[in-house]
Amino acid sequence: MTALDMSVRIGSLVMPNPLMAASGCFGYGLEYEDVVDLSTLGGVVSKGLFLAERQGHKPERIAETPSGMLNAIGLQGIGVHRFISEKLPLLRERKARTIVNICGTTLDEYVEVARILSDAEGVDALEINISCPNIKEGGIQFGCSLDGTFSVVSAIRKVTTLPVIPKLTPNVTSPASFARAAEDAGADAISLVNTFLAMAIDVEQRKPKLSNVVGGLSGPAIRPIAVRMVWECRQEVKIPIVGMGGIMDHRDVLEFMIAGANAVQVGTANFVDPFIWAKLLDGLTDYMQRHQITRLADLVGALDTTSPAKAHA
Amino acid sequence: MTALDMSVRIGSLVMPNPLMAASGCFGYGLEYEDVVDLSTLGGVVSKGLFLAERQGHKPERIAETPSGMLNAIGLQGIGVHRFISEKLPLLRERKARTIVNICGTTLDEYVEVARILSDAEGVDALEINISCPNIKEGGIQFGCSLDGTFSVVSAIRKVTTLPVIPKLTPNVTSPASFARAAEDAGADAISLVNTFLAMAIDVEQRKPKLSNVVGGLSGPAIRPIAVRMVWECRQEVKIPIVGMGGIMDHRDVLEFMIAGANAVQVGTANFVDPFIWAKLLDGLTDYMQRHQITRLADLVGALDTTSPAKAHA
Amino acid sequence: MPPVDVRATVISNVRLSRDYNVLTIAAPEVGALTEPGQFVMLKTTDASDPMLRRPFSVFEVLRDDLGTVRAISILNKRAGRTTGLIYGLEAGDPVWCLGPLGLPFNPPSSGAAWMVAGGVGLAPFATLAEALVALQVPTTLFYGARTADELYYLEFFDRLGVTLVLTTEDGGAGVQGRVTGPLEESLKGLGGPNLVTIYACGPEPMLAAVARLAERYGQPSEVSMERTMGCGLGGCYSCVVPVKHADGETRYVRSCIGGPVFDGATVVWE
Amino acid sequence: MPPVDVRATVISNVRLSRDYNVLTIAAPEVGALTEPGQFVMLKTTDASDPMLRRPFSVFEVLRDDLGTVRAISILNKRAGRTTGLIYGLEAGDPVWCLGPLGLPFNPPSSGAAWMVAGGVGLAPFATLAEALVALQVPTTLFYGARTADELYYLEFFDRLGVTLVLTTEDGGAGVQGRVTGPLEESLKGLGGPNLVTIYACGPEPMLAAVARLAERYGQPSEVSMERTMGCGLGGCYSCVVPVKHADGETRYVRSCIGGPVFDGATVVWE
Ligand SMILES: Cc1cc2nc3c(=O)[nH]c(=O)nc-3n(C[C@H](O)[C@H](O)[C@H](O)COP(=O)(O)OP(=O)(O)OC[C@H]3O[C@@H](n4cnc5c(N)ncnc54)[C@H](O)[C@@H]3O)c2cc1C
Ligand SMILES: Cc1cc2nc3c(=O)[nH]c(=O)nc-3n(C[C@H](O)[C@H](O)[C@H](O)COP(=O)(O)OP(=O)(O)OC[C@H]3O[C@@H](n4cnc5c(N)ncnc54)[C@H](O)[C@@H]3O)c2cc1C
Ligand SMILES: Cc1cc2nc3c(=O)[nH]c(=O)nc-3n(C[C@H](O)[C@H](O)[C@H](O)COP(=O)(O)O)c2cc1C
Ligand SMILES: Cc1cc2nc3c(=O)[nH]c(=O)nc-3n(C[C@H](O)[C@H](O)[C@H](O)COP(=O)(O)O)c2cc1C
Ligand code: FES
Ligand code: FES
Repeated sequence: MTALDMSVRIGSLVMPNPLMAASGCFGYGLEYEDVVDLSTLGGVVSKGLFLAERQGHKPERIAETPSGMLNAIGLQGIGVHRFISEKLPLLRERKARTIVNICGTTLDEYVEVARILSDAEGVDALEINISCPNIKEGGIQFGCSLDGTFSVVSAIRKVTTLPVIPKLTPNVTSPASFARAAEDAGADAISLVNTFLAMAIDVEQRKPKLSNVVGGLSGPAIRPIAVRMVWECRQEVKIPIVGMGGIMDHRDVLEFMIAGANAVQVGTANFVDPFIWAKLLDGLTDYMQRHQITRLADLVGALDTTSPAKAHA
Repeated sequence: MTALDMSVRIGSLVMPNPLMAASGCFGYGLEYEDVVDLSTLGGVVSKGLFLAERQGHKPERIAETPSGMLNAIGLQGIGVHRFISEKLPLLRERKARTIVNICGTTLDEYVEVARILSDAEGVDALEINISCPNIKEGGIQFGCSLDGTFSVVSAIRKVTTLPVIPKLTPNVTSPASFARAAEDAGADAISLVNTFLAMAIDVEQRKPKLSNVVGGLSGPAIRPIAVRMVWECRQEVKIPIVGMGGIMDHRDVLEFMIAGANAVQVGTANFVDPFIWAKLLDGLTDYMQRHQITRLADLVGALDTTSPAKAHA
Repeated sequence: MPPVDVRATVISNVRLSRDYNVLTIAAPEVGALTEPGQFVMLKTTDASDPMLRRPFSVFEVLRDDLGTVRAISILNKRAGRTTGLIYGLEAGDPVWCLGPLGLPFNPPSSGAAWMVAGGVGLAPFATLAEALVALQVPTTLFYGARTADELYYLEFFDRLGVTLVLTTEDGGAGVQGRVTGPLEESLKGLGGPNLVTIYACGPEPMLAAVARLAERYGQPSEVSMERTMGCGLGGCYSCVVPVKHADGETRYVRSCIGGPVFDGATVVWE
Repeated sequence: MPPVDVRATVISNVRLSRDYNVLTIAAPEVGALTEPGQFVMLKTTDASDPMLRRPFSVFEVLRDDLGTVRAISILNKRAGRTTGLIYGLEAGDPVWCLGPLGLPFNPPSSGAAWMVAGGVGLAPFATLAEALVALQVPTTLFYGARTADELYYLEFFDRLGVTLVLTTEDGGAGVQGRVTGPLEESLKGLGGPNLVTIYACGPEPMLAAVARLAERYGQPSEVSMERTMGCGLGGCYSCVVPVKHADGETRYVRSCIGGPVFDGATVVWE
């Protein structure tokens, strides 16, 4: 059997496989070094970072919902400087491809954080979080406006040669139009989806389950919507798409890729099973062998819409 | 114990309880007369009706997803004339409060269908479906534009004295702005949410699971998003809100009401358990007794956001 | 009769092969009402993943010595999630069972009955055979499977006095090939039209072939159609079959309430 | 040591009352690595509803006659969905068990050990008591519950030589009232600071009271905090506890990796 090629390229970032750990779901990566060899992942996306340290929201910060979970962590984080001094050297040692998820409350903060990270050694790409639904100042005002998206991405584009990957919100009428704005602004790829703005109520106490009242819905519940958005964006832009939302096994990875994603991120599933990574790789390998596919990239956008799948084949 | 009052009023429509069968999930009501006394429901919302008969999409029309399902039925239906002659008399006999879900491909068709139904005997309210994600001509062009929503609702308002309840789509950035447009146009209430545009792929066959490629996601998966939208709309409008999306038990009914819904609809859950109605009523009764609530309406919008619920009380 | 919903307990689960099993559940309320060809909607969990019920023919209605219905059984074939879960059930596990649902087979309009089963399509024929035998209708079962191992319950039908015509794709038992082969041979041998009523259940290409053969040889046929079903009660419109109506128009009919048994001559095969 | 994930089989499930049960599962790989105070993340289904695992202290590490670890047990109290499912498990059912996780209790820094348990907060103390007894540390268990029926495993601790001080809210056994009552009495009787190490597990108000008492009487304390946990490995930041740091600042610390055991003097009680 010929060697199986699962590689993905996003600008200067070359990954051996399309499996990335999603931001906010994998700490700073190092938390997981005991359970998975970080170098075997396509990439590790850090928790969202502002310029300064942040404490985040009070508990309760998560709540489980049917096939999903709400979170309103509020971007607790160590800030970009401590990240560079404390985490980056260790991530380099472990040969992790490190994508930093960056946040800002102002355009200037985004640019500043991007600039600082571009000067640091060991950052492989920047994911621009303009889509966190949980904090008012978390860039969502950029992510929900086409002009805002365009201006953040083009401002960051000017100060870095790193791959720039804006992460889009699903909480808009047409994510594809945001994909277009991002591509026009010079993005190397787009990530989607961030979480869906949602809430849950404890009816006995008549209070919200989250201290922040609303939070972001992730997990398999959202997968069918996320896949649809990836598919729509695939028709709209040419740049790579990093798809995510509820991936729980290798079939879900393939679903996103066939819909049009070049790479994927796994978030919530990692909580359920931190040993998922090897299983995903095995599943992809098996699929490629069974279907005699040597380049996984050939599957990207390969959906055949001429007829539906046979239900009872 | 004092008598428990669960009644809800929407214009001239008075319902003994807030539990309505959601459109498209209960046939024309009569399919269920063997399993539930239709007069015990708050109301029965008919399957979406155009002026003429429609065949709908080819199978596959549904696909299951985690805690949810996709549907692209394509509004198969008997048309408004056959509905009036074949179904309405029987619904009247069974003392069902009948809300007709109406569709149109043009503004004129909506108005025409509304006018015809207003002249028929036994229609208690009109639910205006401007949010079906499954057919291109299904009014979603009205439901995704504030002007479109305003003009459909005000045009129908002019030709009927029946309660007018536009049904909003969740596939927009701000459902609350559509709620406002509907209220401004003279709606008596709003229904939300219709299904989320979504898709699923059979990765072995690399084909969509639905013949229509995309479909609408319903079921408990969407509930946290739907509750959030009801809560946002409650801040925006004064008219009654009919909330729905993934209600599976009486706690979910209460969740929607506490978020701001005056009544609710149950769709997908009815497929899982057609005997759900008595269980919902029992659950509400028990809750009211335990919490010493005599008027269920007092719970509407009663969410206390000053602090989150205690997780481990 | 209105259907009932029972939280039934698994009495036994006999695995016939790596894919097939017979699940017996204590749902006498359902069994007592069931007519041959009707189905139930099953669910193995009250959680929401998996969420929807799945349709299954009632395979056996099991009675005690006094004739009182005690249980029903399901002939299950693993195809996906719920059928996989059903395969794995153990005695004592709960199963949610809604039924009976759908239109049953009609009594034969002619002197003899031929049942045609492909694979798990055997399921509705155990109860139908009993009913036909009780009516003293001479009954034949044409039964095809991939291999000899996958031909089940032969003794059951034999004991009832049903004539068995078996086929396997690999020739391991009976005639090699598809079940429609011997069926056509037998049809050829008939003296004229309307002599046998043909009942068929199995994969759709088989049903289409059987219905066409029946038409060609002038015999009435009833086919039990398999469709993805969301509700089983006519609520969702997921399960439609295109049916030619008396006015010449083809319309989609919900197979859960307008079927699953259809007049083979009216189905529009795709 | 890195945690492991085991699809373990239920060996037994002993229901102690309408709400409490002891679940024994064949997860020797986890048990062999566990230190007192560590926890596991459990799940009873591989479906996605319910989806997330839930944290449980390892109650017992069970060995065979040769001392080889064969199983672990969990003292479970029904509080919601997963704890309800765990209560209902039967022998043979699967449980997904990830662990051991978190920081264990530290050995006592003083001559004696006092364990303070409220309700299901007893869970981490079976293994801790064994370790303390092995270290020949004089050990007392202050144990409070609502009623006498809900005081479990007294014989187990008795047999180990642990001194028992019991309280019940209704006075049905031991001292009537909260467990902090006799604890304070005993603290008053101590000759000076740093004579006992206090270990506490139970509802947060109890932990806060114990930590304050320990501080007032100059004794070190370790508290095991209960938080909603999404992952158990530091990935999600759901489980934070506000902790006063050496620099005087209060920061949120993830209790799954920076706890669940904390120095009682550093926790900022809300
Ligand atoms: C009236 C009736 C009676 C029946 N009686 C029996 C019986 O007695 N015994 C029996 O074993 N079966 C019977 N069936 C078939 C049975 O209902 C199906 O096999 C079952 O629903 C499959 O459910 P599942 O959850 O196991 O599979 P699923 O996970 O739902 O999928 C089954 C297979 O179909 C594919 N699939 C499912 N949905 C789609 C889709 N939308 N698009 C593409 N592929 C899809 C899956 O990939 C998989 O291969 C009957 C069906 C009907 C309608
Ligand atoms: C380190 C550690 C060790 C533990 N050890 C044990 C042990 O040994 N034995 C034991 O029985 N328990 C133990 N627990 C507690 C146990 O983890 C919880 O009881 C369990 O997670 C509850 O899960 P559930 O699915 O049953 O309940 P859920 O359905 O998740 O809910 C539990 C209760 O809390 C409420 N609730 C849940 N989330 C929220 C929220 N966000 N807002 C408001 N209310 C909420 C629910 O309404 C319900 O009353 C431990 C916890 C920790 C952190
Ligand atoms: C607990 C939690 C924290 C998250 N934090 C971030 C974050 O800091 N930055 C970000 O861009 N996305 C964040 N996300 C969103 C995820 O990266 C991902 O987009 C989303 O969860 C959907 O993927 P999933 O369903 O696989 O989890 C977070 C998600 C969760 C569940
Ligand atoms: C099979 C199916 C058919 C539907 N048909 C209609 C329809 O004709 N008109 C309409 O307004 N909504 C229709 N809906 C949407 C439901 O009325 C409801 O808004 C949605 O399913 C969310 O509620 P649920 O999660 O309780 O099902 C349909 C939903 C399903 C699942
Ligand atoms: S299965 Fe729902 S209408 Fe037939
Ligand atoms: S439980 Fe996820 S960080 Fe602690």
